[in-house]
Amino acid sequence: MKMVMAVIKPPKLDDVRAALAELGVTGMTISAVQGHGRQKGQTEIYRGAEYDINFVPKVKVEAVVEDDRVSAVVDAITQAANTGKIGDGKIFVMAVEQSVRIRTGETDAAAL
Amino acid sequence: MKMVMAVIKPPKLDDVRAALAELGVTGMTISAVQGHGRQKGQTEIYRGAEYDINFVPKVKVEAVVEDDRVSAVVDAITQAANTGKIGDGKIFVMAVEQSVRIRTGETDAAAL
Amino acid sequence: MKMVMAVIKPPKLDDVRAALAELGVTGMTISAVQGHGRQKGQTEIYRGAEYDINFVPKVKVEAVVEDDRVSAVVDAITQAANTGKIGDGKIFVMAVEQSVRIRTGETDAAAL
Amino acid sequence: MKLSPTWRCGLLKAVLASVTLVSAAPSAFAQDAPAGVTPETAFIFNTLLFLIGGFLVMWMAAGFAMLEAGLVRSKNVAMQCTKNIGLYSIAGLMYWAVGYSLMYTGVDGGYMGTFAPYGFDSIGVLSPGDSATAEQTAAAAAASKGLLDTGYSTASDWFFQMVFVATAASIVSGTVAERVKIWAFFIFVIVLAGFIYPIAGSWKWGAGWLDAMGFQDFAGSTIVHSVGGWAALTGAIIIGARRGKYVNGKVMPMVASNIPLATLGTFILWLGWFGFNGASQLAAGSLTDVTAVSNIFANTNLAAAGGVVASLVLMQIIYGKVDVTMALNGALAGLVAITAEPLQPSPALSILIGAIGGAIVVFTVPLLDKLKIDDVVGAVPVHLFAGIFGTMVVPLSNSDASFGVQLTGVVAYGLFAIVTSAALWLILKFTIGVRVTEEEEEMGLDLADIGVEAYPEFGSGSQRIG
Amino acid sequence: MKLSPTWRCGLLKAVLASVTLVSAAPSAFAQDAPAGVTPETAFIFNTLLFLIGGFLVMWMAAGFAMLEAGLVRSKNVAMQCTKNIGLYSIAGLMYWAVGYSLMYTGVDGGYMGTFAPYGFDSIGVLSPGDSATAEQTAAAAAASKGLLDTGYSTASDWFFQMVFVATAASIVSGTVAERVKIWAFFIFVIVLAGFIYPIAGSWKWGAGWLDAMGFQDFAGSTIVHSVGGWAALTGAIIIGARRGKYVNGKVMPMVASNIPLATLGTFILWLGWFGFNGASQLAAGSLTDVTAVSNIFANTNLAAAGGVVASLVLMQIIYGKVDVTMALNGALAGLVAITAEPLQPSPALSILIGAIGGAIVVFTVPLLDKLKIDDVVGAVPVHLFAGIFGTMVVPLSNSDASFGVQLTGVVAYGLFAIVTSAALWLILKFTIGVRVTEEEEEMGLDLADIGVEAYPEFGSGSQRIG
Amino acid sequence: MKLSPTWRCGLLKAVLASVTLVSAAPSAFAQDAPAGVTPETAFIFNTLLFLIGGFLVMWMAAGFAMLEAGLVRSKNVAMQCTKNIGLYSIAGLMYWAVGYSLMYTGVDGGYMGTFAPYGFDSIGVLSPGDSATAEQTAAAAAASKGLLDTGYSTASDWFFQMVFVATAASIVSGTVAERVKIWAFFIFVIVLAGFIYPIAGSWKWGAGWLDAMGFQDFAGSTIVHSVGGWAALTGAIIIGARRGKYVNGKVMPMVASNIPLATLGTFILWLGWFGFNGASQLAAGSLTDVTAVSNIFANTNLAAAGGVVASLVLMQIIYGKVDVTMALNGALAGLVAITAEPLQPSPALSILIGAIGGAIVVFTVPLLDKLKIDDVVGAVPVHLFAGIFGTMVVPLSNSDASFGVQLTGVVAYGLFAIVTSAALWLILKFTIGVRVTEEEEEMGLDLADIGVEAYPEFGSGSQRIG
Ligand SMILES: Nc1ncnc2c1ncn2[C@@H]1O[C@H](COP(=O)(O)OP(=O)(O)O)[C@@H](O)[C@H]1O
Ligand SMILES: Nc1ncnc2c1ncn2[C@@H]1O[C@H](COP(=O)(O)OP(=O)(O)O)[C@@H](O)[C@H]1O
Ligand SMILES: Nc1ncnc2c1ncn2[C@@H]1O[C@H](COP(=O)(O)OP(=O)(O)O)[C@@H](O)[C@H]1O
Repeated sequence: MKMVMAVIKPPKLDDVRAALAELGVTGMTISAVQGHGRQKGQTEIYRGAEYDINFVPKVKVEAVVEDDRVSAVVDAITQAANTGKIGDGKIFVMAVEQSVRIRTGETDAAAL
Repeated sequence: MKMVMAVIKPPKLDDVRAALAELGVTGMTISAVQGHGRQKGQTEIYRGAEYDINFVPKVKVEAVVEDDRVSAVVDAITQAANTGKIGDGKIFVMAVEQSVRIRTGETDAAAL
Repeated sequence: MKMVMAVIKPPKLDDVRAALAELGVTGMTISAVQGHGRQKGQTEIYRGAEYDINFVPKVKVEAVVEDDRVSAVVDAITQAANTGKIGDGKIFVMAVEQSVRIRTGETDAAAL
Repeated sequence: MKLSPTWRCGLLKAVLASVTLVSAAPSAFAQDAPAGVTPETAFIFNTLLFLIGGFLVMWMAAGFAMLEAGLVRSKNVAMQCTKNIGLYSIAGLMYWAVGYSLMYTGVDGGYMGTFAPYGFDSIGVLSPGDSATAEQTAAAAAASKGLLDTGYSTASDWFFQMVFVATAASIVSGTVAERVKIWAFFIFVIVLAGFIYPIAGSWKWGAGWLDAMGFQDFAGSTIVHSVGGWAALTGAIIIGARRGKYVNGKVMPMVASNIPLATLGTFILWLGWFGFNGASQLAAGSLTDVTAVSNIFANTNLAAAGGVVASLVLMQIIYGKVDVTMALNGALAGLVAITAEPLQPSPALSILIGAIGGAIVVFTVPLLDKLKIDDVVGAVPVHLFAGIFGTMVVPLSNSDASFGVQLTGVVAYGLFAIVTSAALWLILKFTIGVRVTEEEEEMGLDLADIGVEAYPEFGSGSQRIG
Repeated sequence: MKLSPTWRCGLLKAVLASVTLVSAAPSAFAQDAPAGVTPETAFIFNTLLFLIGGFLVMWMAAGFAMLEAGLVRSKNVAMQCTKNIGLYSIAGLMYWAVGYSLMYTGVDGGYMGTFAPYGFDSIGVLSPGDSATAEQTAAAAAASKGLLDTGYSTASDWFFQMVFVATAASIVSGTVAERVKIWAFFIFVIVLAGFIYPIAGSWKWGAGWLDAMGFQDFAGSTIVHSVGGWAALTGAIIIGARRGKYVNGKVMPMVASNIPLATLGTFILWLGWFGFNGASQLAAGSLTDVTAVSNIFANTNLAAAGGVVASLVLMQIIYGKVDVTMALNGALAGLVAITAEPLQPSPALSILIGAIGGAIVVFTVPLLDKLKIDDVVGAVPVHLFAGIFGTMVVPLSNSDASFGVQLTGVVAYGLFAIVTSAALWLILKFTIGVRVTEEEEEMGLDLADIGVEAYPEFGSGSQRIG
Repeated sequence: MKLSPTWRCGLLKAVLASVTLVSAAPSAFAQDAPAGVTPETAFIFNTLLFLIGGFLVMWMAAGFAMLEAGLVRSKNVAMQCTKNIGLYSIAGLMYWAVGYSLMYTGVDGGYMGTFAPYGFDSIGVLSPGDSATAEQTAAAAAASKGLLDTGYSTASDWFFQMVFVATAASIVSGTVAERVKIWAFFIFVIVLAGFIYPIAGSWKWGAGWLDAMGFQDFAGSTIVHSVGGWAALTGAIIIGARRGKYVNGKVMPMVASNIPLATLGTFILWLGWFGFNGASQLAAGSLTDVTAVSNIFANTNLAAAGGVVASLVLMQIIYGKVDVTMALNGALAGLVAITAEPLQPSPALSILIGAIGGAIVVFTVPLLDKLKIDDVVGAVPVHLFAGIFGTMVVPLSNSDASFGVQLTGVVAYGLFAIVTSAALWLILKFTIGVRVTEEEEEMGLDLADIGVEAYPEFGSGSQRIG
């Protein structure tokens, strides 16, 4: 199994979710994160003093999938989250050694 | 070392924390996440228009432990977080290659 | 590539960001987390009843970097986030098998 | 038909009554027309006092809403807002439909009024217009004369009395928050506002048996606050504590979600209390009356200040930290304590009464927790305990009051409120149920029953992403 | 120079006018000096009514600000705060500069007033001081006499009328929230407050053609609320819906970010409405007038309560959950509906009118969504639909009103408001633009135009770390 | 015993004083009984003005609380709420215990009053009841006569003056927020409210030396706002900036945590200011007085509106974005600027004065930052700088004022406030300490000293999970 971790633009979450659903991937965990990269944060002025907002709001999607689905999942996310503008985000894939479904104790593929 | 990453129901966090403490595992990092899976979010109505809340609030627990404690930790979480109802969550185990305690610079097992 | 995941004290984020920038590492993803470890949370009293705040606010920094930069990155974070007081946090390193830049579809090193 | 409350059926009687009831006398200049206040001018002042006092007390509904919305957990905040705007509305409708009559008509030293219909003063009759017939003109003069003798407009009095019943209902909503079913709560309010409170009120303010006995409760430490407090306490016991509040003999704090909101609520209540106590002088059309209103303003403010300072100091001494929610409760307890007699005490005594009210809160909030009585916002210490205290110390400054009679009143109201509200809560419990399911309670009442979260974009429990 | 509004140029006339306009008559005791109210005392009461009513309506500006800040998404909250404090300020300045004259001077049955300069009453003239010359003393006496005949101070009337125009502008800001450009909006407010509203007002309150025809609108269900509502509706259509609101024929709810704030706003508006309706009696210096004010207070409260209960019950029945934002809208719709005639209806009729107002909201909010008209806060159902309804039912209780004339008024105001505001929105659209860019809309107006987030430390969209 | 403030010992004197002080004269009809206002009626109007004005200013305490709670970072919000409700309470108690006497008794052109005891008017004496002896009746008549000559009830005056001192204290709490120790701050308030402010007030309003000299400050631009502002500025310098605010010569913004709360606070203050300025006319019992109050209402509103618009426009021009916190400060600066003379200026001049106030804020907020003076909420620009400006432009509209005397007053108050508050802050610094530890400051004062977080379920810094 692999953990596919994607950092995307928040308004794209719904498209990504839908794209994964089409592949039959419905299990995922989402979190609100802040990104730093080529896309710069804003420079704002508060009461006359400039300040940089160094981070940009992003959404992190983590989905653990079976090995043979990884490339489809990566492609689906790449497509769905793409706006062509800087800051679209990244996808990282990492190995998962073990999975457990807490409710049933099922493991590995059955747990996803 | 392994990273044990569990996605659980928020009200179970305290039980999980206690169960891990009994094993002597006190180091962990927690975050508020949203889950998507078999457990469906709510359908709500706002001002007469239906909408789906696609995600369900969950808590993610990340604990890096030594290899020989992984199965005990996984078991403890499986037990403590179990309600038998859909949406109890998952546990994923990933390999960690290196650990450092920032304060002392200690590494690996000593850093946990 | 490796995922360097650091859990640090929130006020140190800016120093860490700057230290990584000096190394030329500008891609990173940040999230607000809660930590549990040797550093204890507060015991507070609400309306006459004691309660423990078991978790301490922390910031999680995730940066995927090329293998040869890992040790420099780890060192930079260790230095920048250090206050010498308990609760300074940890750094964990994990393997990343694949990286994609969503905007361009570039992969691996080019994607970082 | 205009209700002419028998307990004050004319300016003269009102004036005499006020002499004995609140020791406020008619203008020293009433006989001295050019120097004094004409009856119509006094009528306007009295009516404006009710209207201004009334809108200040109406504003207290917002105060309770904000206080409670600030003190519950965020998953139940929208529900608490709904309950508060709902209860204020329902209380007003019920008090119009039955409460006002039941409280003020035909009590005559007895135990309750009647269901006699009544109406507000007819402008059409008072002012028949240019083309009025002679009969109409005569009727207008007679109606005006009658109204002038009453001393204030009926609707202004109704408005002022109505907002009081909403206060009693608000007290309940705070205590039983985060687990009571919304419609069960609303039914409770219907009965409380339509029957329980008006009957209780009739005993004293409707010139019922306790009034005849000489019981003193200027603006309602007992009649409004304790009655509401008993209903809340009974509810808390019958409904039970929130799940997870008392675990293995330990109190698990469920902390307030929004402190500035609770602070705002307290300031709103404090402001409203000037209307609550000040306009309970019931007249402003003479030098003496308006001076009395002024003294009440000053004493009310001093008592609240005493409550705040007492609780701040005690918290610092006992716990080493100044829990702001206790300071807020302290202000309110000071206000409740002075409400039974805000006119007669000296400023120093007012401060002391308020300060003891504040101390009561600091000591009894943890006590309730020890008894596993889950009062979410501290309404029982604030409204019931400080209300009883305030009622019992009236004799210190008001020579018309006696401890024995005050105790009689406190006990009588206690029994009545406990019995009626326990019966009502129990009926609700065994019919439609008073408590949400475990699952709903865990999910939060906002998602379960309102369908809308209070803060959908903030926080862990309710964070929405994307 | 003091403006002596020709429409009420003396106490006598005012009194006569009030007989016909609002069926409130002079004191029955006016001839009977010691029993009655002296003209100067009446002057003070009338002026205080305007001032107290005025500060209550001014407070409604805060109510709209909180309601709207609570109902928009958190990324646009600081913008909504800015728009509200800005519009209140701009409306006041414009109403001072042109609006007041345009509404009240020289309308004479026509279609608008003039740009005649005017000033507040000069204290220096009224009170020339100790060392006044004989001429000055004579001038003071004459000025005082003239003012006394008017019956109230000019500035108090100006203040009271000024806060009404701010209300009309606030209605617009809620509907077009989250996408309108700030300066385009402010320009709209300049024209609305300086010209559109005053001209509309002149038709009735300035004694223009609709007044001559017998159109009845006591406190402005049509003149204030519908005019504001039409301007809002026109804006919503011309500016278009928020991106992502209507997708593939589906409504995508964009949920309120802060329910207790919206609740607070509603309570503020409810409180302010006592000033809005009550002080629209325009006089408090007689038994009849102050009794009328009292009846208005009671009816206003009952209508709002009816609106809340109706929407709560309907939501429970139709949807199974009691969406609190509908209950808040229901309160406001009840208030708007009773505003056209808060004096004459019986309490029961007031409750009914308010309840139908609440029902209108429940049914028309989804309707607008079906038409893809994106009204962020529900201002069109509340102010326009309930306003029309309230205006049309005036004849039920006011025999001076006829359905035909009421309909004429509703249609005339509708046409005027639609045409003028459509023209204005279109001019803005094709010049400076009315709508922010897609990128700004997505980022949120707070970061794009204000530079400050409303809640920088909370929530997903705006969370700042470290 | 009733305090008969020597500075206004009878209606006659009051009336004469008002002629010269504020150019408001007695009723033109005082001699003309049926047309005029009887002394008792005037007494009631005056007293009501104090009570209504007083509750509006009391409400400003909530305004400051919300403004400051909104402008600090979320980890210090509960602390800011605690400080505000605490300071309002402490200020009231101290002003009762010593301040009122020190400000108003026996100043006689000098530098401070006395510690003479005083009491509110005794209702028991005024109204001895039915069974009064002849002596009691005579005493009542005499007391009533005496009170009537004073023109208002003592407690109403006390109440109105008391809420002013709370305003001065609130100004300080905002500037020194997020780092001052709570008990050190409270001790500062004790001295400020009990001694510094009353002594300052006695110079002018207590008929002290500056009053004798002809210094003009209608409602306290200098006496309340600048004195508070100097105390705040001195505190900011002595306590030092928040850690991390000025780093390597760069200003690091610490942004407001809750914009709608700050907006609400500003609207509350704006509303309260009608009481602050309007009731500072000190009388409403004549045509002239109530007309003056009306003019003050209008001018006050116009000045605030001018302040908002000026700061919005300037921000747009200078920075390209309309920082809402500057618009809020702009409203307040407009209000402070008009406070020194809200009666005499024409509406246009009022707008101009307010607008310059708003401009002052836009330019001096960054200036303070350049000087590394850390004023968390902008209270120094708003209250001190705009207050000085407002005081200095009084001669533009008030011919009794001269620039020289105004400058004397400004300088005298500045020196007095700087010296006394610097001494006090320094004593506190070297005894109990004025500043929390670095660790507490980083953790936030809420967790460190209050034990309760303001928003425990929201946000990064304070997020609680599970
Ligand atoms: N090396 C990295 N490790 C972790 N997260 C990264 C890394 N690089 C970028 N990110 C995340 O991806 C987001 C987008 O990256 P950015 O460089 O701004 O644009 P793009 O994806 O178009 O190249 C960042 O905001 C950050 O959250
Ligand atoms: N494949 C997955 N990858 C990552 N997280 C997952 C995955 N599947 C489920 N989850 C997480 O686990 C939670 C519970 O899963 P769900 O399918 O709803 O119930 P159950 O665990 O009972 O099968 C989800 O809400 C989600 O946060
Ligand atoms: N085994 C672990 N797995 C994951 N996170 C950990 C682990 N141990 C510690 N942490 C994180 O590091 C933080 C600091 O650890 P702590 O033991 O308190 O102090 P120190 O780093 O000084 O030893 C914790 O709050 C937690 O977030």
